[in-house]
Amino acid sequence: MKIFGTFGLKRLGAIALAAAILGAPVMMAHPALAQDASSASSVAASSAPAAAAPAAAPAAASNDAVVTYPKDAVNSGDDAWMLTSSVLVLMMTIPGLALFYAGMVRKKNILATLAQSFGATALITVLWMVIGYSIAFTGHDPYIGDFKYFLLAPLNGDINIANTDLAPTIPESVYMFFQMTFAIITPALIAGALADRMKYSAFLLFMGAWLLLVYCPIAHWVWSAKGFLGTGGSIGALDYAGGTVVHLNAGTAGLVAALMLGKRKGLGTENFAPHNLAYSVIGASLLWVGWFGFNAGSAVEAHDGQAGMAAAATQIATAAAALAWMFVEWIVSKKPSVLGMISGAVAGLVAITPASGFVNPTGALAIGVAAGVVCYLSAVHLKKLIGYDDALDCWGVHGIGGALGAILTGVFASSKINSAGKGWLYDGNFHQVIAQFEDVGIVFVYCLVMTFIILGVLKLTIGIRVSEEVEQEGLDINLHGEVVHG
Amino acid sequence: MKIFGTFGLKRLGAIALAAAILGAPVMMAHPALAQDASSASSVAASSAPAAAAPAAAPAAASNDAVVTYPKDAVNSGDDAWMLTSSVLVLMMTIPGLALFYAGMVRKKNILATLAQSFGATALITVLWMVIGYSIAFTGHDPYIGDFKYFLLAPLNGDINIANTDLAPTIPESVYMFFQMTFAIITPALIAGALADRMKYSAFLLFMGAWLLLVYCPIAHWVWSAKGFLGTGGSIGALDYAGGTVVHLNAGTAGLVAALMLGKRKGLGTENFAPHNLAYSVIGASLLWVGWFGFNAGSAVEAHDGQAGMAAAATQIATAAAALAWMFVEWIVSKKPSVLGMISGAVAGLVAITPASGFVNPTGALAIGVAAGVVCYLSAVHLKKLIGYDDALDCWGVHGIGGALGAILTGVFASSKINSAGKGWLYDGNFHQVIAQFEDVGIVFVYCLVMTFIILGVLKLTIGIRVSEEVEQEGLDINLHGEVVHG
Amino acid sequence: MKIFGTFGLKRLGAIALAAAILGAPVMMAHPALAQDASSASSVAASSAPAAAAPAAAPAAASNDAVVTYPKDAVNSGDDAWMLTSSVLVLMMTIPGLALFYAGMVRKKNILATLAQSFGATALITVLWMVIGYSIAFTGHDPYIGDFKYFLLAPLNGDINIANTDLAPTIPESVYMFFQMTFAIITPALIAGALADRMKYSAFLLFMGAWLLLVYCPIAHWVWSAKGFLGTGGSIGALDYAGGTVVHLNAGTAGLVAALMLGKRKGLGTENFAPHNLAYSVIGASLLWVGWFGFNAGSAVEAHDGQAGMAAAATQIATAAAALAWMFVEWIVSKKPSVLGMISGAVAGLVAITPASGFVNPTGALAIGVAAGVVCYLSAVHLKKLIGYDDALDCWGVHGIGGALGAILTGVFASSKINSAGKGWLYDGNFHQVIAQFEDVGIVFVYCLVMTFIILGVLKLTIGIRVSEEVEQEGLDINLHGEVVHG
Amino acid sequence: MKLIIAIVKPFKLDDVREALVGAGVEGLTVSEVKGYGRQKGQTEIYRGAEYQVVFVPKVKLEAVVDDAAVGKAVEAVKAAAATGKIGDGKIFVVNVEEAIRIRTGETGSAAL
Amino acid sequence: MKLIIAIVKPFKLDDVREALVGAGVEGLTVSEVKGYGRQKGQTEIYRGAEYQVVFVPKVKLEAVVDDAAVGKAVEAVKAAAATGKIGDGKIFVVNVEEAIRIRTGETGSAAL
Amino acid sequence: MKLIIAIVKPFKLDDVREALVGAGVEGLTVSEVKGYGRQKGQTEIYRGAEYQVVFVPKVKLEAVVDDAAVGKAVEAVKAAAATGKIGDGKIFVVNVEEAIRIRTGETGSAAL
Ligand SMILES: Nc1ncnc2c1ncn2[C@@H]1O[C@H](COP(=O)(O)OP(=O)(O)O)[C@@H](O)[C@H]1O
Ligand SMILES: Nc1ncnc2c1ncn2[C@@H]1O[C@H](COP(=O)(O)OP(=O)(O)O)[C@@H](O)[C@H]1O
Ligand SMILES: Nc1ncnc2c1ncn2[C@@H]1O[C@H](COP(=O)(O)OP(=O)(O)O)[C@@H](O)[C@H]1O
Repeated sequence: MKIFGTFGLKRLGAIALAAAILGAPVMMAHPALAQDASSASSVAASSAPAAAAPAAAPAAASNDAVVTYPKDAVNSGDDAWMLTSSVLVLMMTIPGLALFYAGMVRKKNILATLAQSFGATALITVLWMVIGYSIAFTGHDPYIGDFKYFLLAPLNGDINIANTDLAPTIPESVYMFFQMTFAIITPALIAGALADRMKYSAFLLFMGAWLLLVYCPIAHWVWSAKGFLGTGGSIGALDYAGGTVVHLNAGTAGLVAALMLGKRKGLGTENFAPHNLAYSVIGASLLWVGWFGFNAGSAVEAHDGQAGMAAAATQIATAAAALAWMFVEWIVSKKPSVLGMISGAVAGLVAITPASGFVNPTGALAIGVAAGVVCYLSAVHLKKLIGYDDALDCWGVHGIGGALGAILTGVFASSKINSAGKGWLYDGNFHQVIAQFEDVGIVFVYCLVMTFIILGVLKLTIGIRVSEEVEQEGLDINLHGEVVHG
Repeated sequence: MKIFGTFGLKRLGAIALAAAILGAPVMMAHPALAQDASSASSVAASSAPAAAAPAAAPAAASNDAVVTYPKDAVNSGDDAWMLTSSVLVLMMTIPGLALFYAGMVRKKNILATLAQSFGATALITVLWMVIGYSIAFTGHDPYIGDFKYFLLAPLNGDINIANTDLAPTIPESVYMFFQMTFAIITPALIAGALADRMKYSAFLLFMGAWLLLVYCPIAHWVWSAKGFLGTGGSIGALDYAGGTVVHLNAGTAGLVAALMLGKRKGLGTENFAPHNLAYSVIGASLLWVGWFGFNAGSAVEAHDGQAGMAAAATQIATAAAALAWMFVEWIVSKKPSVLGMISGAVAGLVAITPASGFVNPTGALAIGVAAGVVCYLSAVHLKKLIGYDDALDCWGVHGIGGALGAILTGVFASSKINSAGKGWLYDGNFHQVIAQFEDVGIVFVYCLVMTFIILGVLKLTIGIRVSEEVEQEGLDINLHGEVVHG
Repeated sequence: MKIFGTFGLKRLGAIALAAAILGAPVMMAHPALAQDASSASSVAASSAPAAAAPAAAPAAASNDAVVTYPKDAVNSGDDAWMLTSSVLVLMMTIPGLALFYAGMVRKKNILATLAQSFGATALITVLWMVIGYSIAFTGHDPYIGDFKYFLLAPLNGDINIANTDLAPTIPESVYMFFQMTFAIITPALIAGALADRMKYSAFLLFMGAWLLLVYCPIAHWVWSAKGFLGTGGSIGALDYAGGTVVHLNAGTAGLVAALMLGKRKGLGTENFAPHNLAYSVIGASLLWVGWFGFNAGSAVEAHDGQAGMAAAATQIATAAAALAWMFVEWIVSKKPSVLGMISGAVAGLVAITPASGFVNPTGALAIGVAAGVVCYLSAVHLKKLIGYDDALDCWGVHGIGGALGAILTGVFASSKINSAGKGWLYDGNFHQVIAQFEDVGIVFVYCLVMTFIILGVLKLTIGIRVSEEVEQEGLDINLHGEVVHG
Repeated sequence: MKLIIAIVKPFKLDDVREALVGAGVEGLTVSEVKGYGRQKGQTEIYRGAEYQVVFVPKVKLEAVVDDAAVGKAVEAVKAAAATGKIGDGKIFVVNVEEAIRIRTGETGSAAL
Repeated sequence: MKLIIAIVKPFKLDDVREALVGAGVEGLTVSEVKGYGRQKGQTEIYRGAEYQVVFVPKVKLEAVVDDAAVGKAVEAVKAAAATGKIGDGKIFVVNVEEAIRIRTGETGSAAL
Repeated sequence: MKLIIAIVKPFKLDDVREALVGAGVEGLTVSEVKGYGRQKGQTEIYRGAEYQVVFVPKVKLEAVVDDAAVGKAVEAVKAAAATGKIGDGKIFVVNVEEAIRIRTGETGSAAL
């Protein structure tokens, strides 16, 4: 079997890592266990019949008051929207992201690029169900979730329970699924940095390890009820839909991966022009369309104006960024490229992600323009200057755009839009900007170190890069035994 | 006009068949008429003003109790989800299935393959509106629906009536539309077996006849209020979203069609490699995305945890099957092909379809793994062994996968997930497994016989296969006068 | 910078026009101001706490009674459906329309065609946010909206306000977004008429000017609370989802643009066969799928049978039109082309648009058949006869289809489906047919004149057509610096 | 040495290749081409406009063979490519002055 | 017999074909090729990286004609393909020793 | 004048072009072709069916050069295209009787 190299020693290393992937949560169990008493009781509370629960449908909540819903009180409209949002976010990865990336590579690597998004989707789904959701979104420990949801066990007994901390008005199955789609796209984004040269076996192991060792902890820190980085924790950073958790995180991992893999053979001398940008336009469009599940879905309900305002902010920032990138490029390079327009749109989507539930339309416009200009500079000029080979600009767009958006969230957040978010400009709360910087810094450093370790282990054991010949001939035929004839 | 052959006799046969398609319901009217008294009264009841109907919005239903809604009490969240679901299932056929299949054929047949999905969508929509819905989803006869909904007449008078038996909280227009999208994709799936060689005129007649003579009766048997195969009938089989009604049914028809059409010219000697698997990846991704309308939509509501749990089960099984197929192929053939991954995903979607509303996450995982392995063996090895030319594996994936899923539903159904489904493993109800086998057997045999008759009549009259020259030159230019230049 | 021509004079003209685009609303301010008193008070009313507002969730409304919702009473199901609808309509433009058109051009113009849809989406989003929504959908003046919503200012203060006139049960952010997606696709449709030969700078300026000077006023006339053409105004025309506002409007503009640009070089002598109809099939399929957001979304709620019936009518008419075009072509040209099927589907979607909320299933079927036949004749035969070069049949399908649908709405509207629409056939109200003709005439003439003026100014200043060499070599490499290699 | 150029119907490619190999030819090079001749192309129709496709898809095989092998090779192509229908294609023979195998530097017949 | 090889601009293909037919040529074969010469290719830009496309799309026509017809055919191509701008292309003439029509077995001029 | 036909591995295209230009060749024409020879193609697998891809992707360069320049040009191609592995390709030399530059009407060496 070719999957795990050929030497006993290397195989050993790989098996160790595979074990680590599945074992990671076990290792994390110790600190988590300390929290068990409290979190267990909260789960118990949520599954106990809510005595005084009103039988009527929930009244529309004002966006200030925290409404407690009884366990069976699924709000059908909230449920409908969150199911739809989950499906939209899944569509962002397959086929959205898959096509966005596949259109930019050379013909011989199209299928391998599609296989990365598709394979990651399958693998992460299973890992998420086994343990990912449990360590990311349950419990009240500030650093890591607990183990109660191993194999999603609590859902076996009652389909109507809710994650009362985070999503009280929808079934927990839906919230778990919604968050799963985030967990899928985040590692999948990294593929943009390692295009055209990574072994598929190493890629899958990397995806799995990174999910459990990097994504899950960070998601817990920022989004769980008492996570230390988020609004329920000591730092109090705002990240509506994942500017740091998703985009800065994936971007940073991409940067590390690009550096550790090295440049693609022929870069600078051969023609690396995208084979079929039509695919990339389809992909970018589906990313845009699906992103409403991402941002407006992060309201986790549809019974007040939160989701709608997040949707409006998303649309405005995205369009502004697409125009900004296009016009800057038009002026600098004399032509508005299609790749520029769609990259600008993605940059806008990325930057508005952390801000979407906190800013008003004008704030969204400003963030969009900033994202278009800054990401253009980073993806086109900074990369050239420094010289790493972030093939499809995972760092340049997601890393830079995510950090930019996170910081600007501190600037533009308005408590009139969301009482949980008081920003600098409208509410005079400069402290929020500092919290955002802390969030960015911590996520960046943690991700950098951990990604380096994971890829380092893989490099020393099974190797992460294909042979020169395989790279030359193309990944499609060599890794997957297929080619695109069209 | 070339549509209907050239000989008077053949033309006659074709006209007879066309007449049969539209006449079929009329012929069925006799037994149905016997049921008119009772079904008429039930319709009357559903349109009569429900006297004691509470004016308030419906309370969230526990998943055990059967709640009766007054006729006007559309639950807006349920309605939103079912509209969305219908749209998602439509997207599965166009462009999902169309691309999935079109990517696997040779360049000269791409448009003809797309035309099959698109044309079937249009044709079946009209037939469904004329009579299909009426004979499938109305009335209380165990064997066939009645005629009250010819041209959907009852909807002309009141847009707020509901199908109180099957979908009490949404308008009947939505339920009719939702079921229409199922009726569209089922025959369209058969196209996978007859790729590259069927006449388009024969294809359309086949689609129409099969819809009315095979799909509608079986849908009635399994899903209508008192259908003899389903939970309201004597056999009591479980089929949440169509493991037998949709997939085994289409797969069996595909097997018959593949055998009656014969092998493609050049099979085994010429290169039949898929022209553009990128299209197939887009198609498979949209199938995956749209399938949440299929399975979670089959809850026909969003006011409790049913839809959410079906969605979670679907996602888990699909991912598990994709991984299973991928790893088995990786071990056997040394390379994980992209076609394998996406085929595995589709196999998982198929197999979880009948089970999705009855199993817990672990059950879904088990069904997914089984589907990936079994469908790999059937599509890749069984086919080789036996030697029929099921071009794109309609039988190997949908037939086998549908039957497998139906049977495993009996094994893994848990009454804690759905009180209507007590299975073997969790509830000790072995009887359910037997019921599932009966369901599979009856659907298989009925479909086999009827499909053979329909295609037999077509073969003897207008012919079902294109000439050798047309097959050689390609269907696109010959049947549709167009080619893909790209 | 190449964007704005090379002569000072021309540049001046362009700047003047750009100024006009942004200044247009200012010029319109005068008449609007007269209405300020009344409209201001209405806005005030809508944001004032509705004293007697019941706290409970809204009861399902019968489709006759007009229900007044309190400002905070977002109906979560309505909200979910309208968010979904907005996303679906966005998907119609990108990637739907983009692909539909891109598949029909020659290889050298694929990216430029995609860039038109994508760039228009970005540009119009920003203009709509700045002022478009304000002048189209606010205020009670019959001719033009007011300025209160400049930069969407009212949304800065409260995310839960609603447009009480037009969408009382959802947040105004959602309604603004939903209407934005209509404002995006309408100008984008025009691109079909000017394919293969328009300068990109001129295209963008045209899009912006046309949005503000043509689309916004007409949308206000037909759809705002007291617009003179619509049901709240003196003419009283019915246009459920935009037969005149969207399709006749875009079609007419396309006709003018085709005439003013002149024919493509080589038409009639060179092979203009579509490069890749597979793209067009994907595009048409996504248009079909997304159109449920368009038509069923135009119910602006999901708490009764309106949206569902509109969805059913849409599906039936579309399928009927696809079949009608296919069979007519099959008889006339001996082959059923794939381009014919998908064009028929689009024709059906267009024609049912104004009628979708007013007709019963049988009415929808009739409108579909009419659309398929009439648009086939206009796109294929009328165009040949008259000889304008409406490259991708913007006028032939959208113009003719929109007008046809608008008129047939007057014929088939049934008050049993929607009490607001009494038509000729079912309600004996011939007056409605006349109102429809008036609507068609006024929209046609206004659009014709204004489009002529806008394009005239552009032609005299920066020019609207690329050089012959650029046209010959392809727009992709010349305008955008990229090509499709695939 | 001679260069044999054969223009044949695409679906005959494998047959012709096998026939040439059978006739002792050890290497050849193939291009996809479009042919114009007595055989007429098909008609594409797009929204009423008919496009006569004047060119027909063909494949061109090029094989350089030893002078002595020319007769046998030509016969092999003829036999394998013929269907008897219009459009079967042509064979042209052109003189080749030198042949070199890049890998080894061999020249002449040894290079083939 | 001579093989006339003409490398011309793609959009001139139809003109050149018609001119050749007008000059009595009854068959020809066309390939899509990329040319390198005085005419420079265009520049593609992707995220700041410029790719000088050194090759320019061209079409290659190959027609075997009777010795007597060569002059007329060459003139026809020259006239039809010329735009006067750099990159118009070349015509090469190569000797052909034998021609065979596969369908009939005819050889020499009769095979053309 | 001679027509140099070189069939080489696709990724060597740019090297070979540069080498030829270095050897004084001012123009050339390239086609994508499929080669059959000692080098075996790879295997594609689709749902269990294996397709031996008998043809290997190659590029064909054609350059017409002055008689005097033939040696240098052939050497240039040989040096640039060689990897030492099977499948490096071939060079064939064919006599050309006439060359014409369409733009100017120049003939012979002046046309190259
Ligand atoms: N004089 C010619 N020079 C080059 N190629 C030719 C010539 N004549 C025919 N061909 C090629 O041979 C193919 C077949 O020729 P055609 O005249 O159609 O039929 P047949 O081979 O039966 O005579 C053409 O499509 C063309 O590619
Ligand atoms: N020596 C040559 N051998 C083969 N092909 C050539 C040669 N010189 C030019 N060509 C072909 O002719 C085309 C046109 O040549 P170029 O030098 O660009 O312009 P012009 O034809 O005006 O001299 C080139 O793109 C190339 O395909
Ligand atoms: N006799 C020949 N005639 C034409 N082309 C040939 C001939 N022999 C080889 N070729 C071409 O040269 C390529 C390389 O040849 P091959 O035998 O694989 O390896 P090598 O060049 O190392 O001898 C082939 O793929 C084919 O395109």
